Amino acid sequence: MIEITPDKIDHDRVISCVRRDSNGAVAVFLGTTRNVTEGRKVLHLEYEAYRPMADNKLSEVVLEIRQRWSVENIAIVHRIGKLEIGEASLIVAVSTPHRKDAFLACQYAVDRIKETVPIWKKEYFEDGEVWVGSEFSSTHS
Amino acid sequence: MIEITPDKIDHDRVISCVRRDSNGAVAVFLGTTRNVTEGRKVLHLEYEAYRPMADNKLSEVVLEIRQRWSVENIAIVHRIGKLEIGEASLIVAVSTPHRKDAFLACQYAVDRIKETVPIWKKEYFEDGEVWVGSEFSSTHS
Amino acid sequence: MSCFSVRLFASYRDLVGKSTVLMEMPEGSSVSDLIIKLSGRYPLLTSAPGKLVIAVNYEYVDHTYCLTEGDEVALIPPVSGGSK
Amino acid sequence: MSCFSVRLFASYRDLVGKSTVLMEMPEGSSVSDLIIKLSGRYPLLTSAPGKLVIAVNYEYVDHTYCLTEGDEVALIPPVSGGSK
Repeated sequence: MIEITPDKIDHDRVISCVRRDSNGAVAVFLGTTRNVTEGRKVLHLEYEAYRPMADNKLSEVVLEIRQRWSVENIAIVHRIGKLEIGEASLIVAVSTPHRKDAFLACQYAVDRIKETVPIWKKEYFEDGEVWVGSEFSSTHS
Repeated sequence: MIEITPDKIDHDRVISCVRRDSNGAVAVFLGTTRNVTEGRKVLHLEYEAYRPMADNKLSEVVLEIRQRWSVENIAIVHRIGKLEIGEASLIVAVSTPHRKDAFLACQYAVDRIKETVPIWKKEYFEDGEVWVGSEFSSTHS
Repeated sequence: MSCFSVRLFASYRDLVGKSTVLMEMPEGSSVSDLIIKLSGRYPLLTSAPGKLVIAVNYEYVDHTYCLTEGDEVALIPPVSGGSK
Repeated sequence: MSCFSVRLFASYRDLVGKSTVLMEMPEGSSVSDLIIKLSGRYPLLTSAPGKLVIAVNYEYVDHTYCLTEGDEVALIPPVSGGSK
């Protein structure tokens, strides 16, 4: 399961999707939007993806995980569009027979997603907005 | 949140319990019951806890996590009693501002729980049952 | 003599057939002394007595621990709460 | 001359004010050549042209990559999809 979607992330659905009766461990990562960045209050956020490149890069991460850890059951959902504070922007769930692989694969997947998948986040403040990772910012006049 | 309970684990409730608007990362581990052990088909399982010692040991794990990673938001729920295949016996959820700490703390908590908390698991097979970790097993005559 | 209730769980309880046994021990006995007496009474239980894990009053203790009347002693079978 | 559509996202799009720009380049031009031409037209965008990350047809490429007519070129701003 790989999805880039404007819909709210339903973690129950994602966890159910990877769980198997033959697997004893499920590691899950939820990335949620924070209300403060460097001391500034964030009002809401916006995520933008370059599709279909982002979909391709997510598939590559899944493929890499499967090859490195023989992990069959991995799900990634990345949300795009406008998000309120505290909502999940990303979920990665991995299920494996034993827990060490689940943790390693889940953490590695999250790292790779943040490095390689063309999805950008804009934080909206009371007095302006900033694309995160960019050296540029715009301020309401 | 620390619980030892015969009730089904509601992971939504546990994740909500640790999530904070100031934290960007939630790492979750779910331990679920497996349908096969060393090639033998498991029908169902039973977990038994030595209470209140098990509660005390869970509290110690939480305290240790808080001291090592300055993690405030951690929840542990361990289920006891009879479990069907595929049900969650354990959930650990940790939320932190940044994801590295969440993964480390979650994994460490799971390891410590399995080492120190007096909770035992019995697997029921078609032809007998075994307390896991014990060298003894009993067989139906 | 002092009286101790020894709690048994999981595989140990199934082996002995009860969840608590009462043991009378001389004052000043150690956990090690208790284990020796238990192995006499329940040989199956203590097939590896050196490795028995003991808790007293809900804390793990080592075998040199000196018992006091009223202590709750528990034999803790190998803990294995889930997948590895 | 060959024609390329260059896609801009996030901060780059906001800086330039549009999401696609069309660039005409001589045959056999490299990504590096394209970046030099882009920096002439949009100096703000390419304040650090050596570091620009480029994708061609949905794959990351390095600056020596040789462009072919019809390639979809994209400038990829720093990716930062969530908490560190």
